[in-house]
Order: sequence, then C-alpha cells, then structure tokens
Amino acid sequence: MGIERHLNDTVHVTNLEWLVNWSRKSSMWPLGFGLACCALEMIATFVSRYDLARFGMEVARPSPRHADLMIVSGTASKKMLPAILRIYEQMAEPKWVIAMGACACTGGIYKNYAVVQGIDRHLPVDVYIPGCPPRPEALMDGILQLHAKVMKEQSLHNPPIPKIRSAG
Amino acid sequence: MINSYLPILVIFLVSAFIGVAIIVLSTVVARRNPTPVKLMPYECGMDPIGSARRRFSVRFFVIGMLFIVFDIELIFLFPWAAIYDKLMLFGFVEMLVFVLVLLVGLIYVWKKGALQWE
Amino acid sequence: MPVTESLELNLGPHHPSTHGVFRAVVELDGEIVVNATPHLGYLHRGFEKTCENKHYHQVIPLAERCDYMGASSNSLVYCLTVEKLLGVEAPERAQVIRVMMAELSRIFSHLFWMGTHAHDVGAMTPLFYMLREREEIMNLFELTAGGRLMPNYLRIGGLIRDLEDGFVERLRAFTDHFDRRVDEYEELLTKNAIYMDRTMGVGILSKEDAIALGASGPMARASGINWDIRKSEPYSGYEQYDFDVPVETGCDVYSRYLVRIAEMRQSRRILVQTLEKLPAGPIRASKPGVIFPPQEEIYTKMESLIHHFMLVVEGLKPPVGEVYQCIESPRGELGAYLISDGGPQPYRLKWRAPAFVNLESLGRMSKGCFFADLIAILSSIDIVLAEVDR
Amino acid sequence: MKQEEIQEKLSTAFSSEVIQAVDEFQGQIYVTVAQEKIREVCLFLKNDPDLAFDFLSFVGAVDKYPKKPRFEVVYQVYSLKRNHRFRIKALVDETEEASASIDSVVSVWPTADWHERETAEMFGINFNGHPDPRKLLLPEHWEAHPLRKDFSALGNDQDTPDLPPRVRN
Repeated sequence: MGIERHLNDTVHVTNLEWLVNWSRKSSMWPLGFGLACCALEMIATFVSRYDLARFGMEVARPSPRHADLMIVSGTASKKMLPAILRIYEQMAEPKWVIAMGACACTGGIYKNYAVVQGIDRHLPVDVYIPGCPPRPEALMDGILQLHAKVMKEQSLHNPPIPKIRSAG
Repeated sequence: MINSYLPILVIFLVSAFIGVAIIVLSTVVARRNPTPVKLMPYECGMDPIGSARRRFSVRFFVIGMLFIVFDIELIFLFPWAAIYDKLMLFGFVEMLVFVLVLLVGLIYVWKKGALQWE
Repeated sequence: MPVTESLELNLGPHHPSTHGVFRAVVELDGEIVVNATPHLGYLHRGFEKTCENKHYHQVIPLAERCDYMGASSNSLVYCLTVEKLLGVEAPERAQVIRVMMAELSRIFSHLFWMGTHAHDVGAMTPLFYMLREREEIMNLFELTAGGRLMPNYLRIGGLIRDLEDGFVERLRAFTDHFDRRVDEYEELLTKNAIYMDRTMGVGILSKEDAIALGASGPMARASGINWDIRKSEPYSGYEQYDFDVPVETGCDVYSRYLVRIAEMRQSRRILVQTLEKLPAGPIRASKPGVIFPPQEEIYTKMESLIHHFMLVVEGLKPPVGEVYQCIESPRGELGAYLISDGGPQPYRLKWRAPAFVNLESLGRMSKGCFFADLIAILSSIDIVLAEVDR
Repeated sequence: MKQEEIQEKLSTAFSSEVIQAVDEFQGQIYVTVAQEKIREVCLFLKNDPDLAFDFLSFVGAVDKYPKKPRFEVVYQVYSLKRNHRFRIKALVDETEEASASIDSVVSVWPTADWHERETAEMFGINFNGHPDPRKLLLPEHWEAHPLRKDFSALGNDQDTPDLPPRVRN
C-alpha cells in the first residue's frame, strides 16, 4: 500500500497488515459471473442452504467495479475470452480469481478447438477447484483456502500487481 | 440559547469529518493502477458502442424532474412524522394541505400524460 | 417529427439478466426497442465435434452438460436414439425410472426458470422459494447416481444401477407436498397486479409466427398450439400415464408462465403414477456384445467379463444407418440425429436444441417494446446458453 | 400418413431425376433430392394438403469427406396437423473453383435462418438467397470450418487462436 513509503520501514507493520488482510478477507465481494453449469452450483452456494453470506460474501454484484473476487465458474470459450479479460482488468485492486470447475481449471471434458484449455493461461488464478460441477462444499472449501492465502499476503509491502495481456 | 443548537453543530461536524476523512484517506493511502482498459466504460465486457455523451430523449428529464418534486415532498414528511404526536390537530391539517397541494400537481401531471412514455 | 438519434446498447455477455452468456446489440429510441440482434456463440464448446471422437457410451456426460437445467432429458434422448439405432428396448422398470427422471428434471428446469424470470420482472421472493425446492430435487438426484445437478444415471439400454432404497419414500414425500408449494408460487405471482401488468400483452408470438419460427414446447403451447411429443409420439412408455397438456391462447409472457406452472403440476401427477406403477425387474436390456452386462455378472461369469472388456476397450459397434429421435424436453422438441458408419464412434451427431430455435423469435417479439420488457421476454423464452451455443 | 405413402406421394409429384434415392432404416425413410430443386420440393412438402409439413425441425449437414459428393444437407420436417415426420437430403459437392452452395429455404420456413447460418459457418456451405449470412456461433476472426472431417478436433493456433489478432501483438 502507499503508506509504508512514509514509514520507510522504521516501524514494523505486522499488526496493521494483519488488520488490512483480515478486513479484506472477511468482506470479499464475489462478481456475479456465471458461465455454464458451475454457475448453478455457485448460485446454490450463495443461497440459504449453503449460505456464502456467513463469510461476508452475500453481495454478488454484476458490475466488476464493486467486486473483489472473480469466480470463473464454467467453460471459458474462446469467443468469451476477450470479455473475461476485459472484466478482469476493470475490477479494482486488490482482486483475486478462483477457477471453479474442471473446465475453468484445465478445459475439462472439452478438449477441442472452441474452449480455452484452462483460464490460468490468461489470468493469474489463486485457487483451483476441481469437480464437474464441484459441490457447494468444494466451492466453500476453495474460498476458505483463498481466505487463508489472503491472510498470509504481505499486502503492505507493495506486492507486484500481476500483468495480463490486456484485451483492450 | 446557544447550547440548544450545539448538538446539531456537533452532528454536522462529525458527519463532515467522516465524509472528508474517507475521501482523503482513500486518495492518499490507496494504491493506483490505472490501465487504459480499466478506465474504459464498462459495457458488459464488450467494446463500448458509441460514446456515452449522447443526446438523450427529453422524456428521461421529465421523469427525473417529477421524481425530484415528489421526493422532496417525502423528505418533508419525515420530520413531521417524527414529532407527529406532539403536533395536535393543527400539525395534521397543515401537512394535509401540503400533501393536497402536491396531489393537485400529480393529477395535472397525470392528465397531461407526462407519466406515459409516448 | 423531430429526428431522434437511436442509441445502441450492449446487452452483453456478462449481464445479470441474460441467463448466462447471451449477447444482444439493442437499438433503442429513448426507451423503446427498435431492433434487438442476438449475438450467440459465447458458450460454444464444440459439442458435436467432440462427440465424433468419443465412444457411444462416453457421449452421455457430454450430452447432459448440453442442457444443465434438465440434464436427464438430454441423456434420455441420446440413449433412446442409440437404442433405436441398435433396435434395443429398455426393460419395463428402466422405462418407468427414466420417465421419473425426465419429469423430475422438467420440474427442476421449470423451477429455475420461474425463479429467475420472476427476479427479472422484479419479484425477489420466488427466487428463494424455488431454490428450496431445487435442493430437495437435488437430494433425490444424489440418491440415484451421486451427481447433484447432472446425475448421469442413464445408460444405453437402461440405467447404470437400481434405485437406492430410500429413493421411493423421499420421492413420495416430495410429491405429497409439492402441490402446496406450487400454490405458494401462484399466490405470489398469478394474481399479482404488478406481475400481470408487466407480462400481459408483452412479447406477442402469434400461432402462425410460432409455427413458422419453429417454436416448440411451452413457447408453442402458450400460442395455442396443442402439441406435446409425450402425447403425439409417446416414447419410453409415456402412453400409459394420463396427464393433460396445458395450452394457453394468450401468446404472451403471462400465458407462458401459466403453461409452465400447469406443467409442473402435471409432472407431479406423472410422478405419482410412476410411483404406483414401479414394476420389479432388470434395469438394463441384455444384448451381449452390445449392451453392458449387469455389474454383478461381471465378477461371476466369464463371457460377461469379456463382453464388458470388449465394450470398454473397443466400444459399441452399431449397424450402419441413421436415426432421428426426439423427446419433449422442458424447453421443447429436443432431437438427436445420429449417423453411424459401423465404427465405435458416432459418425455425426446433430443436436436439435429447442432453446436455440425458440430464441429466433426474440427479434420479432421484442420490436417496439420497452427495454425493461425486452428482459421479461428474453427470460420467458427460458434459454439455456449451453444448449443454444452447443 | 405412413412413411411409405409420403415417399410415394413425393415420387409421383417429382420425376425420378429429382428424387435420386430412397433409403430406409429402422422405419424411417429418407429421400435424396437433386440439389437445384430443393426449394421446390420444400414448397411442395409445405403446401401439399395431405403432407402439410409446416414445421421444420432442423437443417443440418454431414461431411462424408472421402466420398465425392462431399456434403449432405439434411432437412428434417414435421407436420403438426398430420403428426408425421420425414427427412429429405440434398447432396452438395465442393470443387476447387466453386465452393459448396445450395438454395436457402428461409422463404419456405423462416426458422431455417439460424440453422443455415450455423451450418454455413461450420461446414463452409453457403446458402444462396439467405437474408443475413453472418457468422453465428464462431468468433468473427476465425476462417476455419470446424465440423469438417479434415479439421482436427483440437484446432490449431492459426485457425482457432485464443485471442483476436488485434489483441495479441
């Protein structure tokens, strides 16, 4: 973050960093971004039975401006790829990506001309969730892994921002 | 005399401080990564067609104006409803007159067809 | 008349109310839609090309992902097509369980449609009601073959395994209280003045247009066409069940809603009849060398093991020929046109997707309506993008 | 009407060089029609009172790669009034100079619009007289016809790139 330029490392910032990570983790807003069948399991996870609201994630805004987490749930076809990259670019930092389902992780059962063989060829993915479609418990486990990862981030030491080939 | 207005002043200062603090903090502390794609208007993941600064149909403004008029009316109702039990019949009749005046405005607008889109 | 510039807008692939990655470039004059041209293909996964490299029994999971809302009706149409190619008939018990799965997936699909359609028109509560019912049906699907959304329970010649013992009781419990649940939905929407204003007279598709544009299923029945493939060309034992086909003549979004709600009630009636009729018996046809032998026989009999091994390694070798078989999926006439050249892989599989064809009438229905009505019309067609783009 | 009666009615209505072949499999009869006469046959199928094929299920194509008349365009029709189905085919060939082409039947059944657009981009058959021959499912910048037998299922980076060219440089 910008603040440690003023502190120039005289003060150890773990506690502030813990606070920053904790606040980011506990109110991470997912982007309502459903591509294919995994989207239905994502919706089932948002709603009352599996209830993502307990992790502070009940606001699934469609606009990338209000989202921190992009769950790529479904098959990323080659025609849709420019749109996915555009939406990822238009999300504000800090942002994370979860590749949900076999199709997003590795192209899954569609090993052919029309499907991107894994979204990590174009996006920096934080958590991969196997399954076709993964059960809601699997998605929640993936989200908890992401929360653990966010807690360990050195967010105050200006971590490098991943560059992607812009779809501009 | 002065101290009866003190709470209002305190509320005003605190709210102003919080508003300004959020804006200042986010400009100083937040991290900037403006890429041309990020600053482009968001249009469902596609290239925006045409520019957003276009001449809009005038009907949008008519509906906008109507909304503001009746919204202000609503704002006046709030403080009145808050101390409704202290105001005897006078307060009630006073507000009734206010609402009736605006009702006449509503009927006029309805008959002129400003609420219909065509 | 002052000249007005029309505004072009992207109802893009990433939009909350396009039910997936559908894109339409909408030309607007103020709030009135002048022209909506759909752009498809954002979920094109090369299904038909991938099938040409798979063995016959490997295509079933692919087919189910083609329409993830009513997954079992997809595997049903594919299995019926291959069985017609082979000239094999599934045994009685398998046919009844297949009807059970098809009707459950019809309710499953109509529920999701009703929830999201009401959400598009502005009513938020039906969405949570219907997700509660869908969780119950997902529990039932789990009991069949383990999958929540796409159970993958049907095989060529019948089913993969028999019903779990708790399945029949849970299905009976579901059918008992499902009618009250549909009444709840009707209380929310049918007589709701706002819903009626928003949907009556919106998205008119006349009977002639519906036939000319190839609309089938609830889209056709809401325009007065009394055509249901379960009645006109019964398959998998549908002639033994008595249910009636809801037909409305309103031709608008409201009558499509009425048709789908009535279809949910009829599907429940069929489910009750399948529960009464459920006969005992084998769950897979026995045709050595063509259909997989039963699981327990593989461990005991030598020829079954050989047949199983040959089928898995070399795959099924059907006679040369071509077949077209269609069923009544939740969206309409779902057909599979299969050509076989005697090899282990389908030579060509053409998938007649009802959502793809119903979507053609969007342009004609949405001319001159409000932009908000365009969203209501789009959701009344009940599109599933995996089926539209294949 | 039964499949045989439909087939007889067609054979009597059209001469033998129009109805080239009649085949049957598992009770479903399908007739191969001359490519030039396809619109006439379709009009006859639709307007004849006994046949009344007012509903077109789909227009598809099959690539029989090594064989010489390479493509088969398949029309599956259904009659709502008479509740019977029928299938007709047209053989279309692709030579070096002329690419495969056939008349469009959008004038007969308006639903054929998208079916033909999809078949055109998947096989490279162009339909003459089609009102709106744009690409439907594939990305605009692709030139390949994926459903052809000589096109590998995995695609390659030239014909089916991940990103449009403008973005990659």
